[in-house]
Amino acid sequence: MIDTILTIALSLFILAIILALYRIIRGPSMPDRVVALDMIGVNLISGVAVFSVVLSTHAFLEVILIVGILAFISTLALARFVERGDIVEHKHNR
Amino acid sequence: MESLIIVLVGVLTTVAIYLVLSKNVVRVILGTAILSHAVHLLILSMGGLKLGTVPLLGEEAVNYVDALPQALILTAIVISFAVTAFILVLAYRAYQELGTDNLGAMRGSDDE
Amino acid sequence: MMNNILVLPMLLPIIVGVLLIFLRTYGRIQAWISLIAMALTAGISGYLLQKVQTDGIIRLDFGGWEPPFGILFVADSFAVLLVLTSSIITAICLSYALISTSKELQTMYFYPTVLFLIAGVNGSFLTGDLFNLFVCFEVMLLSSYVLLTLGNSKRQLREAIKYVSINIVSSWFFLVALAFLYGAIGTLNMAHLADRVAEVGQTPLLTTISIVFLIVFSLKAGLLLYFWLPGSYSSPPIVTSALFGALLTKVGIYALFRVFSLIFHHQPEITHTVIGIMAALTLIGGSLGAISFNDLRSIAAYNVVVAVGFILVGLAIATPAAIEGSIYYIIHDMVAKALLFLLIGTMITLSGTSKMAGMSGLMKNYPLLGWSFFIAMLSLAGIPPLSGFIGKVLISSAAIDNGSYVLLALSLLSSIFVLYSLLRVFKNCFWGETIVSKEEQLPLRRGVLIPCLVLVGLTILIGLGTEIMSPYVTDAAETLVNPSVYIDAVLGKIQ
Amino acid sequence: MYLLILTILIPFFFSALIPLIHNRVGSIHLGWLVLLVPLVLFSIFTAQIPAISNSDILMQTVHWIPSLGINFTVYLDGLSLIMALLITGMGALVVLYSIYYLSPSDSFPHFYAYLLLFMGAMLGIVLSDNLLVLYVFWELTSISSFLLIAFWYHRKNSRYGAQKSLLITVFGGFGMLAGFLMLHSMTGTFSIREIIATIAQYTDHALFYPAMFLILLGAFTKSAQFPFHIWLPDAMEAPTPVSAYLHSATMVKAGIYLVARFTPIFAGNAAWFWTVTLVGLVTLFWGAYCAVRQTDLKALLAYSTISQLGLIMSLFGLGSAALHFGDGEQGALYGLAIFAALFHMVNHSTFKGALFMVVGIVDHQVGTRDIRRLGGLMAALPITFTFAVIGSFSMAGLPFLNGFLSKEMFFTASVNAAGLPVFGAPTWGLVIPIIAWVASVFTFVYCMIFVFRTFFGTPHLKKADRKPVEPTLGMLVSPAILCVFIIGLFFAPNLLGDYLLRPALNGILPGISGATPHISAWHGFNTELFMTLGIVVIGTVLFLTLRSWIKIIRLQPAGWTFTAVYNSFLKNLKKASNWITTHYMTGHLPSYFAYIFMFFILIAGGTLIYTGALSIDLTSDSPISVYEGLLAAVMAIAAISILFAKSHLAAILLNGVLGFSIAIFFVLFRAPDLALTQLVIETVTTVLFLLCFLFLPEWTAEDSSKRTKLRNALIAIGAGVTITLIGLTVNSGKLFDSISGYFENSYELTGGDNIVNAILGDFRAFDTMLESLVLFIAGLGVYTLIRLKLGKGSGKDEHQ
Amino acid sequence: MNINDVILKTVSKAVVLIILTFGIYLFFSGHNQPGGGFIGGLVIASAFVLMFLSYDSETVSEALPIDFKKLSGLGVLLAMTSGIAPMFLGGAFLSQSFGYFDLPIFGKTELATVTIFEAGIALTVIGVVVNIILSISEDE
Amino acid sequence: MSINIIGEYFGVFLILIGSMMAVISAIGIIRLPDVYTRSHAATKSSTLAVLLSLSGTFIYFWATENFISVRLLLGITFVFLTAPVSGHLLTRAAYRSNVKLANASTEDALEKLFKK
Repeated sequence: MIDTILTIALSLFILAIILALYRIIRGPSMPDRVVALDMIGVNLISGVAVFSVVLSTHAFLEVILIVGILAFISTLALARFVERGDIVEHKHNR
Repeated sequence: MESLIIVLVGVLTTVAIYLVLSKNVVRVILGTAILSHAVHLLILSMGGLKLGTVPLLGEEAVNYVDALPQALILTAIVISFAVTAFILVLAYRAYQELGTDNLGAMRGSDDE
Repeated sequence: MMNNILVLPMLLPIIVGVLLIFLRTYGRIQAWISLIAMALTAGISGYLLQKVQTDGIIRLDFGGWEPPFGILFVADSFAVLLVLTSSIITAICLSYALISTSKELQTMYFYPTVLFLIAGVNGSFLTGDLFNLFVCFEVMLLSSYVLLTLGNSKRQLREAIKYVSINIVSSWFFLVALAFLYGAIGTLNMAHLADRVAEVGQTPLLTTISIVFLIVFSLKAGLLLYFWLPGSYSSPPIVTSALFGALLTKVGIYALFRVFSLIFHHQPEITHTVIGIMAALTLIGGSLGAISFNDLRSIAAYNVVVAVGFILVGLAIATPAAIEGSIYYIIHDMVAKALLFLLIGTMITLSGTSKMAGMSGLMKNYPLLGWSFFIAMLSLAGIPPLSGFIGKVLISSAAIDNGSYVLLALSLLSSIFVLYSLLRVFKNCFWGETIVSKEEQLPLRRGVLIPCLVLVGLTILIGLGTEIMSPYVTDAAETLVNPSVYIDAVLGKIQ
Repeated sequence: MYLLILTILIPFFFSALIPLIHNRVGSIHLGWLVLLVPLVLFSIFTAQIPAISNSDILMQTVHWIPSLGINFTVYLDGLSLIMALLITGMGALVVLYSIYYLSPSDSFPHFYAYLLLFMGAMLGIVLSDNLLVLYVFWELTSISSFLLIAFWYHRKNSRYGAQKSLLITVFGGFGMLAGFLMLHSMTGTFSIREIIATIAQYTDHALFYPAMFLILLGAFTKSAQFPFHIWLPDAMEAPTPVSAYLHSATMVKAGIYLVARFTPIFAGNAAWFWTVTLVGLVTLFWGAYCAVRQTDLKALLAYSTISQLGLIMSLFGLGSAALHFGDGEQGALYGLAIFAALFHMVNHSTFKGALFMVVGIVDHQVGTRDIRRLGGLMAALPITFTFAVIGSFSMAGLPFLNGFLSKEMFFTASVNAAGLPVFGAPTWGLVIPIIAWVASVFTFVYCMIFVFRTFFGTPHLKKADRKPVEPTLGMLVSPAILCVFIIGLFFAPNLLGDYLLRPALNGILPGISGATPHISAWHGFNTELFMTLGIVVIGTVLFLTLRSWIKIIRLQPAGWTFTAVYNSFLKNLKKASNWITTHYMTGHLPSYFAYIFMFFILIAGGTLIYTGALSIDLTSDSPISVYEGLLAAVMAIAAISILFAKSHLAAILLNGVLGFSIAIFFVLFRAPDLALTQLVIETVTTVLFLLCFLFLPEWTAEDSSKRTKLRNALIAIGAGVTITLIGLTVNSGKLFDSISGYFENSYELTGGDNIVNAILGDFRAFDTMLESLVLFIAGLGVYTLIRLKLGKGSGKDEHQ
Repeated sequence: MNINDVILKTVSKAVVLIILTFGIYLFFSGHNQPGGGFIGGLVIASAFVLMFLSYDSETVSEALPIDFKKLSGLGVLLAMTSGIAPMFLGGAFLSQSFGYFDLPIFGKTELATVTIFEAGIALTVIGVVVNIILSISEDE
Repeated sequence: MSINIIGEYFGVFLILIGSMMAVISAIGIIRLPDVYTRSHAATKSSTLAVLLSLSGTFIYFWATENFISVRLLLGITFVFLTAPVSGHLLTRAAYRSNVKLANASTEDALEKLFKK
């Protein structure tokens, strides 16, 4: 029972990823794609969490946090890129 | 599962090689990045998949998955990162100096 | 654990290289330190060579982990001979760099990178673990990427993109082959692999995997798949070219010899035939390339290709005499190629162009340079009694014994092409009317020729003193031909 | 006592000494000093004559590479001795002559160093018993000849001639090396003596004939035999003493020597007989024919040398029949040809040496060697004229000169050959005397041209040319000595025959004792005499009518010479190889990749199918869950979408999706460490891509043609399929268990619970260490790439 | 055009702190849990990356006046020293050892020389990643 | 039914809800007309989905193994801390890179502020 639910949940998360992937592929604008990537990252967090439950292991809990951190960093970088192309500013008050 | 992954590796390889064969430097670099993704999966699948638990002894299982490929992949990942970083910078420096990112324009004609 | 000395040919350059990072602004001090380090390395290798003669194959298990579980260095005569030669060559090239390299390069980590390069090369020769070989290759390759681009001229950047891309793909092939091999055999230690392959008798699948390895190492060695070679060898600063020409392809060649004599030697009718065909095509391609250009560096680069084909003929034949010949030839080629590149570099510096048309009559103003080139030319063409002769004789002789007449004919003809290609250079650049008068000539920087003369001395010495080398080379060839010696030394089986 | 070895080493030693001492000695005295070397050596060899003529043999060995059977074994028998005497004797005369010939502006030290180098090498050839050592010296003579031809290397023709001679002789040398190695392969030894002793067992060996032909190739190229003769005329760019010494008296005889030396090994069969004879005869004819139409005296002599070498060569071919018959009357009869060959070899050295020196004097004193401008020098140069007459008439085979004797013996041999009962000679044998006779007519004609065109008639000198006077006495000494020999040998030929030629003959035909050759000038009115008379008559007629028919010969178009073939071969070779090379080495990376992957598909896929390795078995697979399948689909879709991405940012995003998905696969396959690393690396890589995109242009759609795209797609699919198939096959049949079971004891062994980390930090810590080094180097590389910007404005950095 | 990044900068400070803590945790937990020198180093490096993204390279360089090339060099040296040290104690190159000690506060604790090795690796990774990003972003 | 089993089921239930939320927000990201509205779906409902599934996981582990995972809590905090920021930055980036509003939008409130 629990296993079935978890499998369904995992599949749903992946389904969500696929849907977001569609948005990444289609665009049309760059921010659309970044939004979708951000969403994939968020869904990955959930997915890994659920998979930890499936395997009942704690080994992947670090991964959850890492995905969170990195999704944030990459979204930030991408947003910067979309906004002005230069993702790391050279000097302040330029 | 292993077979599925190997087929997936094949698909990734195909895509990557198609990219590598293109004229645009960035496409080539992207292709090499995907190639390394593919080979990491391949190494992992060659060690056998899902035959045991996570290779942490704290898990106290009878049977662990093959840890050696994992260690190898880790090394390979880091190396491919180093190389990717280098070639990326190389590509943009080459663009700065040569004014093109098209490999067709990088043939070089030093000798008659 | 006295065997710890075994790691030094790799470790010493690394440590010194990293330390030099902290001395960045002191160009000359860096040069001297790295020179001393390489001299030390050469000395250690010489000691090792002697030790291998007396004690047999030495191995060092890193971290004390017994093979096949840990990584280990294995020193047999073949590996140590190559380590010794490459260390000496590097030292000589560094002494050339001491005089010729510009300040900018010196402060831009030229010396550390060279040291890392040689560390990778030595590591590749010594390692007894296939995955570690991959990692050593990467150390070497990354350094070569850096060296190739050091200077950032347009040509360098352009060629570097090709070189790096192709090498990334070849490294990828390496990983693919490793994955397959690990999947099939379940181990990474070369001796253990050899043992296991011998146990199942090299199934067709293993032969297929060995072919993938063949592609990998051919890409590195420039065997048939040498597309990256001419461009990249002819664009960086001359010392770099010399190091590349002398060392880089040799590592791939070493790997081919090691893998196809130790692990995959049970199906020679497939693997060695393929190697033979590739070697033949390489000889043809290299020969044609060598005579088709008027650019000195291109000529030299294609000469590298010819040598690769020549050496691999020995592996394709794979009799003890052939292997022995190849080993002689590898050593000879390291010396002679370094010499050739250094001389050509000097010529280019003196005349300001790399085209033959821009040079004439250099003999009059720089006789020593001219004679060095003359000897290098004869040596490369395998004219006796210089160093190239004995290898050529042994390989040809083995080809006859083996009935490989096509390979025999090609390798002898390729020597003619080599001779012709360099003769054109000698004829046009050194002879002829001297364009530049005695007063206008560029002075040869003091000491520039000393490294070249040392190499000239070496090539003569190797030719005349073959007997001194012979026990080492014979031992190396015997170990390659009888892989059980190596396997037993590593896995410690009772014979 | 290593006297013989010393005789070889002394010239080398002095040669090396010259650069060191020449500043102290001065150019003029250098020659006298050098003259000592051949003189001393000559007397040493002369001292050996009594012993050798008693069939003694001297042999000494120094070890060089004993482990490979390559030893420096020196061996002096009759054949070697006669050669050694020629080398040192002629050497002494040439050195003496050159002292006066060279002008002060020439570089004496170079000249003498090369000359001594050559002398040593030549002695090495004739004295070596070991094939490889012989080969070493063989190549050394080529090199010293190369250097001497290009002595005046600022002249274009000198460089051209030097290159030509080196290429051809080294080419032949490599062939010869292969032949030597085949001999070694057959007999297992490099020693000529041992090979001669055992060769009888190997005559049926498959390598016997290839080895023979290859060694003959070496001999023919060195001795300028047809069609390899083309280098010799161009070698005349060398200073005349060199031409006299190397290119007529000694070096070109190395090939003759080789044939003589290998006669006991290979001769006695039809192949050897006909090859050597015919090549010799054709060369004899062709050389004489070409000599007639030369206008340069030296070129005339060069072709005459070719022709004479052909004569000697053909005599060795004819004489080889003796070995077929072995000991006995017939053997002795045909063996005479070899005796004649040896005799003519000596004679040729004397008269050709003299003639070259004459040309040298003419050139030196007048300033030109062009027949069309010379003439009437008899009055101005009476002594030189005398030498010329003696030399030429000897060459033409006129009586009272040594050339007559050997020419007669040559005719005898050719007539004998016509009656040879074996080797198909009954049918074809008549060809031999006919060619010999026709060639001799031409020989007569050019000898006459040499004498009469130079010394009779009226000169057509230009103002620039010097007024001819006799040279200094020193220059006349050497040709005078040679002329004494020319005449002396006619009257006392058997002195030479008994003490030198017969021992040499015994060396060549060891088994044939019946031959007791005796040279005599008068044999009665036999065929040979009538042949000679015919030559004189017809030759005189031809010479007198020269002007009318020479034009016809000269009509031969310039492009129809073998030299033109050689030139166009080299030119087209370069063109063709340039065409080929630039067509596949395009510098176009995509093409290179295409080659590499096609090669991979071909060879790896080929092996997979050819060896029948392909077998796919899915039974041992672990089960697939729905979400795993979906994730794989995500990856496949993302990957394929990258191909169609319109902007590089979109492509990077999709690559990011791939990276994240792989991380999830790592999670699914129980690899947390990998997942963590992959995630971080993926992010950092993406950031790097973004950083670099600032500097890179937006990518445009591929501008490749449809065909290229299709080709690329096929290659990509092919490579992907090959990888997949091999992977599936590996997966289907694991041969061994992995060694990784051992690592599960990591807690006991390393104190770590995390196996992967234990492997990385302990079991395989070395990999990890190097990998951090790789990363470090990459960091340095990125830094230098960005910081080092020499490129702008400093073009010299391109090269240095 | 000045962009107001107050929100980002404020959040970043907190987030960077979290990441650094987490990175150090990962580094030390590597022996028994997922983590280790590489991952720890990478995570710490990604904290730097975040700083670069939220602030600018000059501000960060001023706040952290470290030559990251030398840092990475130090890392390689440290890793190698931990390998060389056993050579002088009669062990093989790269021999690691571990032991259990009763420390006052932590109780029974495992100490392993491999930690030094891993620290070297971590330093290298941090140095290189930051160095690469700094080099590129400072390019004119 | 012990409290553990209830907790277990509760956790799994939360996960299921979370997964549904994820799918719904994914549908939103596909169906909604422009980047600004899609961003709503991505940041708001997705964050909720994560919250639900992470809490579910947390509760599941708590219930079955009595294991309180600090890392999960940290993860939840982290997501909540960063999701709004990244959403904010993204939409701002979108606006400033001149991504058009959907045709259905009635008003661009920032127009006057930015277009100077």
